[in-house]
Amino acid sequence: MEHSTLELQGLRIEGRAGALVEDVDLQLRRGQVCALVGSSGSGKSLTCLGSLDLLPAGLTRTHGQLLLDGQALPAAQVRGRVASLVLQNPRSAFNPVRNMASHAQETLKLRGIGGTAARARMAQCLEAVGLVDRERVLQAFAFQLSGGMLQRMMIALALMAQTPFLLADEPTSDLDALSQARFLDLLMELVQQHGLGVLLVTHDMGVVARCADHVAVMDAGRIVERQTVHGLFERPASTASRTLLDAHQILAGSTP
Amino acid sequence: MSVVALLRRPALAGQNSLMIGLVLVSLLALLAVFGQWLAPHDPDLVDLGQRLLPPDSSHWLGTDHLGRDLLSRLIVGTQLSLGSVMLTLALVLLLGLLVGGVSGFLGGKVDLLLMRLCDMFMTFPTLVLAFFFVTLLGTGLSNVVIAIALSHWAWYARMVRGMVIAQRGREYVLASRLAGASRWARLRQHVLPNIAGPLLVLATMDIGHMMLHVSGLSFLGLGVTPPAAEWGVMINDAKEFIWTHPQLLLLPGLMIFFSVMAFNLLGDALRDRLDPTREVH
Amino acid sequence: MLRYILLRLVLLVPVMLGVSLLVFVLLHLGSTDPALDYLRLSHIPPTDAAIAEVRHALGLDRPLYAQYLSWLWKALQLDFGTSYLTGRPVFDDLLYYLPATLQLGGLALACTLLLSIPLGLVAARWQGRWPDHAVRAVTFLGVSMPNFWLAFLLIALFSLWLGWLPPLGRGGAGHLVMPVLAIALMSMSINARLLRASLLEASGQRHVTYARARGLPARQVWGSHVLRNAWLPLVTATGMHIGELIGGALVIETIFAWPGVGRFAVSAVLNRDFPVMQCFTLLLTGLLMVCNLVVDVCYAWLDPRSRLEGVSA
Amino acid sequence: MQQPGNRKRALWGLLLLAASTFVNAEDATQNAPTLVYSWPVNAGPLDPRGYAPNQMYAQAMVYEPLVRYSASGTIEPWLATAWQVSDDGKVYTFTLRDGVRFSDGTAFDAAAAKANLDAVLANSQRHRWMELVTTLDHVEAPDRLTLRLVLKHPYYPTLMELAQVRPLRFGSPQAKPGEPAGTGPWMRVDSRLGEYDRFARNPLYWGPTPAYGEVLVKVIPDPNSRALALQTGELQLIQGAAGEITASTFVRLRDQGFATALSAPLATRSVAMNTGRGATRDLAVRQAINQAVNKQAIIDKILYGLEPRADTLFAPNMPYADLGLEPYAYDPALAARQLDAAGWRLAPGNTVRSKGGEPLSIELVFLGTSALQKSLAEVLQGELAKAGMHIELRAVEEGALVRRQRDGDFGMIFADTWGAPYDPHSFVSSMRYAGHADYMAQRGLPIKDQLDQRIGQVLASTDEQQRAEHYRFILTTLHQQAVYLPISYLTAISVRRDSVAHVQFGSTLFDVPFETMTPQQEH
Repeated sequence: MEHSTLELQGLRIEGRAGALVEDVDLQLRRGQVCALVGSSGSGKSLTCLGSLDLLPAGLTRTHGQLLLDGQALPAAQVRGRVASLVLQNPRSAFNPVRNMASHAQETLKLRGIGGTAARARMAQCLEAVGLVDRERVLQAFAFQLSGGMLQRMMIALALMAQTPFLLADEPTSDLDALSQARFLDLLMELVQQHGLGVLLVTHDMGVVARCADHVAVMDAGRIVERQTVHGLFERPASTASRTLLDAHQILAGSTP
Repeated sequence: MSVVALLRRPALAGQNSLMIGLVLVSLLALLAVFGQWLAPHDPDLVDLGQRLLPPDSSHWLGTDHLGRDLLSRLIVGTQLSLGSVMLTLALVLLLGLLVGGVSGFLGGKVDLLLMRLCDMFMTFPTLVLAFFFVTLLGTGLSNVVIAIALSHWAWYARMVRGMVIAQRGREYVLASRLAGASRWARLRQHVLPNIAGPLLVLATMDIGHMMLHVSGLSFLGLGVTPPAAEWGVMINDAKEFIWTHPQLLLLPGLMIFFSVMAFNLLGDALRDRLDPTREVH
Repeated sequence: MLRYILLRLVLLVPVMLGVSLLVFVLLHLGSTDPALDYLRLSHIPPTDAAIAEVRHALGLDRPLYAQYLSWLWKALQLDFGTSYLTGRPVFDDLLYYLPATLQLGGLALACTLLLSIPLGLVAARWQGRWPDHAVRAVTFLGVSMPNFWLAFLLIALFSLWLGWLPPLGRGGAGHLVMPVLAIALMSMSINARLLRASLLEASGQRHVTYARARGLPARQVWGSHVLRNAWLPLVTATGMHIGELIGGALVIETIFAWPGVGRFAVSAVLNRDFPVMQCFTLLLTGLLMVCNLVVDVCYAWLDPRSRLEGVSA
Repeated sequence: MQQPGNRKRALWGLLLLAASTFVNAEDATQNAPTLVYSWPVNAGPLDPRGYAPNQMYAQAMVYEPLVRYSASGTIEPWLATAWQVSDDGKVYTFTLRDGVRFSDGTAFDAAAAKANLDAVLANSQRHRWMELVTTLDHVEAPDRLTLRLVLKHPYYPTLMELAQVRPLRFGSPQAKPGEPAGTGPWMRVDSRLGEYDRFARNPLYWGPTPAYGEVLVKVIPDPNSRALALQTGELQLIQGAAGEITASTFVRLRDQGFATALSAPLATRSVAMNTGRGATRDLAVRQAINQAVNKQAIIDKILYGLEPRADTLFAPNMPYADLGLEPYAYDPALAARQLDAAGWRLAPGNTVRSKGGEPLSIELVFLGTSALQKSLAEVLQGELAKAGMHIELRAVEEGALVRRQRDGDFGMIFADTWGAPYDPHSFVSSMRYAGHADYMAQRGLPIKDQLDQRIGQVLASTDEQQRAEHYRFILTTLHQQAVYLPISYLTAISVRRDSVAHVQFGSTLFDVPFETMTPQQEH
C-alpha cells in the first residue's frame, strides 16, 4: 500500500462570468470512500473533473494542486496513472465507433501491457467486475450494452489501469435500482479488498449513507461542511446538509 | 443542466463574432426591407450617357453597362437576392429535415425508399432541372427558386439522416424512449438540437452557393425578369466586362461574401449557444 | 452487408426507370418542339411544311407512349437512339465524352478533399485564433466567388500574364490545373467548414473527456477518438460533392474548351436534343447512385451503429 | 520481353500517361504553315447537301458552287465559266470549267453535276425551303461540259440561290461514306470530336494554291475564352458574324494593337412589331416607337460604333434596296405629339399612356442567353418609358424565341434579317408564309394580301426594271407602315495576330476565305 493519500488543495475554477468553484480542499485515503454531496449546480461535478483538469473549453482551472502523499504532481501524470474516472451516463462515455476491446487495449498499452498479457489482464478485470460473458462484451459497442454493464466496464478499465484512486461522478444516478445496488456492492468490495481510495460525487444521500466514510457538503461552489457520515446524519451543521437530509428522509429514511 | 450554467457557458465562437454576425444580418435585413427608399437613384433608370462611369460624387460606386447607378442596384438587389435565397433555404431545410429525419429515425424500408428518392433528385444538375421548369412555367425568379430547392434538398436530407443515425445511439434518446415519449416528441426534443451544428454550417455556406446558382442560371435568361436588380443576374451581366470594368462583378460578389459571412458568424454563435453536448454535468 | 449492397444495386433499375419516365414526360410537356431547334440550327425558315417534315424524320409525330416504349425497348439493348442534331448514336458520343469529365470531376474531388481536410483540421485545431479566421475568410471567398470568374482570373494570371499554363483545351497535366481548381473551390470551401464543425462537435463529446481521463496522450485522443467520429458527416458530404462537381464541370468545360460530357449536355439542353438529354440524365443517375452506394458502404463500415443496428441505409 | 531494368521506367511512363491521359502533339512539321482558327462546334460530317450538324463555314471550304456571289454583290463565274438564260427565263444553260477534279480524283463534269442536283430534287421535302428547288423541273447533261436547268416558271434569283453554301453545291458522286470530297481548295484530313477539325490543301485544286498548308479549326465555345486564346497565341484569327467575340472585347483587342477589320453591312438587326395584336396595331404607335428610340446612342454605347445605324429594313448596299427612303429621325417630342394626336393620352400623375382604358403596354420578347439582346431590350425599355410607353421584357431561350416568332406570340420581338445572299429575295419571299416573325408581324396590315401578291410577282419577273419597281413598292410600304424598328446593320468582325496577312471577308455571313490569306513573320 505504497500510496496512502491523494490531496486536492485550493481548487478554483473560473468561467467567463466569474468563479464557479472557490478554494476547495479534499483528501482521499486508500481503502476509504469520501463522498462529495450537494444539490445539482453546486459545482461538485466541476470539482471532480477540474481536479483532473478535464474542463471543457471556456472554463479554466486558475488554482489547484494535487498532492500524492504530500508530494505535488501535475494533473497530466495523475490522470489514468494515479486516479481513474467513472462518469455519469456511461453510454456517451464510450467512443461509439470503437468496441470495448479497443478501449481496453488502449488503456493497457499505456501501462506497457500488450499481447497475451493484455488479454489475460482483460479477462481477469472483467471477471472482477462481474462481466461474465467476456467475449461478447469485448466485441460489443457501447450501444449494444446496458447502462449497468457499461458502468462496470468503466470500473474494469480503472482496474486495468491499476490506479490506487477512483473519482466517481454520480455513477449511479442513471441506473435502475437493481444495477445501482450491484454497482455499489462492487465498489465497496474493491475498496475493502484492493484498498481503492474513492471520491464519490452524488446528490443521493442513500448512497452516502450506504458507502461513505466521511462526507464533504458543497453549496454554490464552496465546501460548507466536512463531517464523518454518522456526524452528518445526526448533527447536520450547514443549511445545505439539512435540506439534503430532509429530502432524503421523505424519500427513503435510511441512516448509516 | 441549470439555466444559469447554459447562459454562463462560454460562447466558443467568441462573443464578438456573435456581435458582428448580428450587426451584419440586421444591416442586410434593413437593406432588404427599405431598399427602395435607401437607394440614392432609381435602380432601373437607363442612361447610356452615364455608362460605365467610375465612382464619383453622384454615383458613389459608379454605373453599370447601361448607365444605371450600381449602389442603388446593389441595395435594391438585396431584397430579391436574399429573399430568394432565404425562401430556397427554408424550402430546402424543411424538406431535408422532414425526409432526412423520418428516414434516419424509422430506418428499414422507409429509409431505403426515401433515400432512393433522394438519389433521384440529387442526380438532376440544377441546370437541367431549371431548364425543365422554365419550359413548363416560364422564366422568373420563382421558378429558379423551385429548381434550386429541388436539386439541393437531397443534400440536407442525407446529412440529416446521417446525423440522426449517429444521434440515435445517444443514451438520452434511449432513456426517453423508456420514458415512453412519442417518436415525434423524441425526434424534436433530443435529436434535432444535436444536429443543428453541421446543418447550420451547411445552410449558411449554401447561401453563397445558391446565389451563384441564380447567377449561373441567368446566363440561360432564367433569372429575375429584367430590368429588376438581383446580385446573381448582375454578376452574369458583368461577365462581358471582366477585363475592362472588374468592379461590375466585384461589387455583387462582395455583397454575397458579406451575406455568407454574416449568416455564418450568426450560425456559428447560435450553434454554440444551442449545442447541449458541450454542457457540464 | 453483401445482401444490402445487392439490394441497392437491384434498386438501381426501378429508380433509373423512374428517372427516364420523369425526364421523358418533363421534356415532352415542355412548350417548344425540338424540330424548331433543328431548323434554327440548320438556318432553314421554320415553315409548317418544314416542321412537319422534320418532326416526321425525327419520329416526333408518333404518339407519346409509342415514342417512350420504343425508346425504352431500344434502351434495354443499350441503343439510346441518335441525336436529333448530329444524327450520331447518342450512347457512343456520351461514352466518348465521359472520360474527359470523369478525369476533371475525379481530380476536382481529390483536390476538394486534399485541400479541405487540412484546412478543416487547422481551423478546428486552432479554433478562435488567427488560423481559424484565415480559413474562414478563404472559405467565405470560395463560396461567394462564381466559378467562371475564378476561371478567368486563373487564365489571366497563369497563361496571359505568366504564360506558364495553356489557357484552354485538353492535353497534358498543364491543361488540368486551372479547370480542376475552378471547379473544386466551391466544394472545397463547404467541405472545410463542414469538417471544422463536425471536428468541434466531436471534440466536445463526453467520450473524449473520458479518453483524456484515462491518461491517453493528446495525439492519440485526437487521432483515434475525435477524427474517427468527425469523418462521418464528411463521408456523406463527399457523396453530395460528386453531384455538385459534375454541375460545376458544365460551366468550366465551356470556358476551358474541355471536350467533356458536361458541355455536350448543356448544348443538348439548349437545343432540346431529347435523346441526348434522356441518356445523359440516365447515365448521371446511374453514376451518382453508384457513388452514393459507395458512400453509404463506407459510412456503414466506419459507423458500426448503422451496420449492426440493422439500419439498412 | 521486358528487361527488369526498365520495368520501373515503363511503370513510371504508365503513371504519367494516366495522369495526363494523352498529349495531342501538334504536328507542325508541315513545310507550309498552319492557320489556326476556331469555331464553337465541330464541322460535322461535311455532307454537301447536309444541314445541322454540318457547319456552313466548312461546307464553303470544301464544296464549290456553279457561280459565286462576289463581295460587291455581283455574280461571277466559278465552276461554270459561262451561262445563257432562255428568253422565257425558264431554261439556264451552263458551260462547265474543264479539267476540274474532286479531291478523290473523280472528274467534275456535267454528269457529276447532274447527279448532285438530282439528289437535291429527290429529297425536295427537306430542301423545299429554297424557292429554286420547288421551281426547278429537271436537270439535263447534253454533253460532258454542258449543264441545263429547266424551271417550271421564271425565277430571277436562280443564280443567287445557286451561289449559296447549300444545298446546290457539288460533292464527288464516288465519295466513300465518311470521306467527303469536293472540288474546293481544302479537304478535311483529321477531326477529333469536341477538340478540332484539321483541313489541308486539296492537291488537285483547279484554282490558285492557297498560301497556307493547313487550317486547324479548334472547338472553342466561349467567346471570352476565344479572345484569350487569340491573346496567348493559341489562335491566329477570329472572324465571322455569329458573335465570335463581344463588341467590347473587339474594341479592347483593337486598342491593344491587334489588327482588326469590319465588313460591309451583311444583315439587319431589327425588332419586328406585331401589327395584328395589342397597342402596336396602331400605326401612330409604331411610328412613335421608331422616333422615340435614340439609335445613335445605342450604336455608340452598346455596339461601340461597330455596326452602322439602320434606318431602313435592308442596307442600301443590298440589291434593289438603295431607294433613298426617308428615315424616322430621333424626335421624342414629335413621337409624343403623334401619340397624343392618336388618342394615347398621358393622364396626369401616372407614367403610362392609355387610350380608351387600354394602357400603352407592349411585351418585348428577347433572347435571354444573348447578353447583347438583353442590353438592347433594357435600353429600349428605358427609352420608350420616357415617351410614356410601358415595355414588358420577356427573356426566353432560342427554342421558345422561334416558337413565339412562328405563333405571333409577341408585341415586339427581335428578328434579324437573314443576311447576304438570302437578303432581300429569300427573306422577302418568306414573308408570305406562316411560320415567320415577318408574316406574323405584317398580318395586321390592311394591304397584306396585296403585298404578298407583289412579292410573288417580283420573284417571277424577268424584267430588271419591273422587278425594281415591285421591290420599291414592297420596301416603301413596309417602311411607311413602320412594321419594323431597324436598329443597326450587322457586320462581320475580324481580329488577327500579325502572323496572318491578306485577310478578307467572305461574300456571305457564313464563309471565311482562308485560301486568300498568307502567313507572315510576327514582329
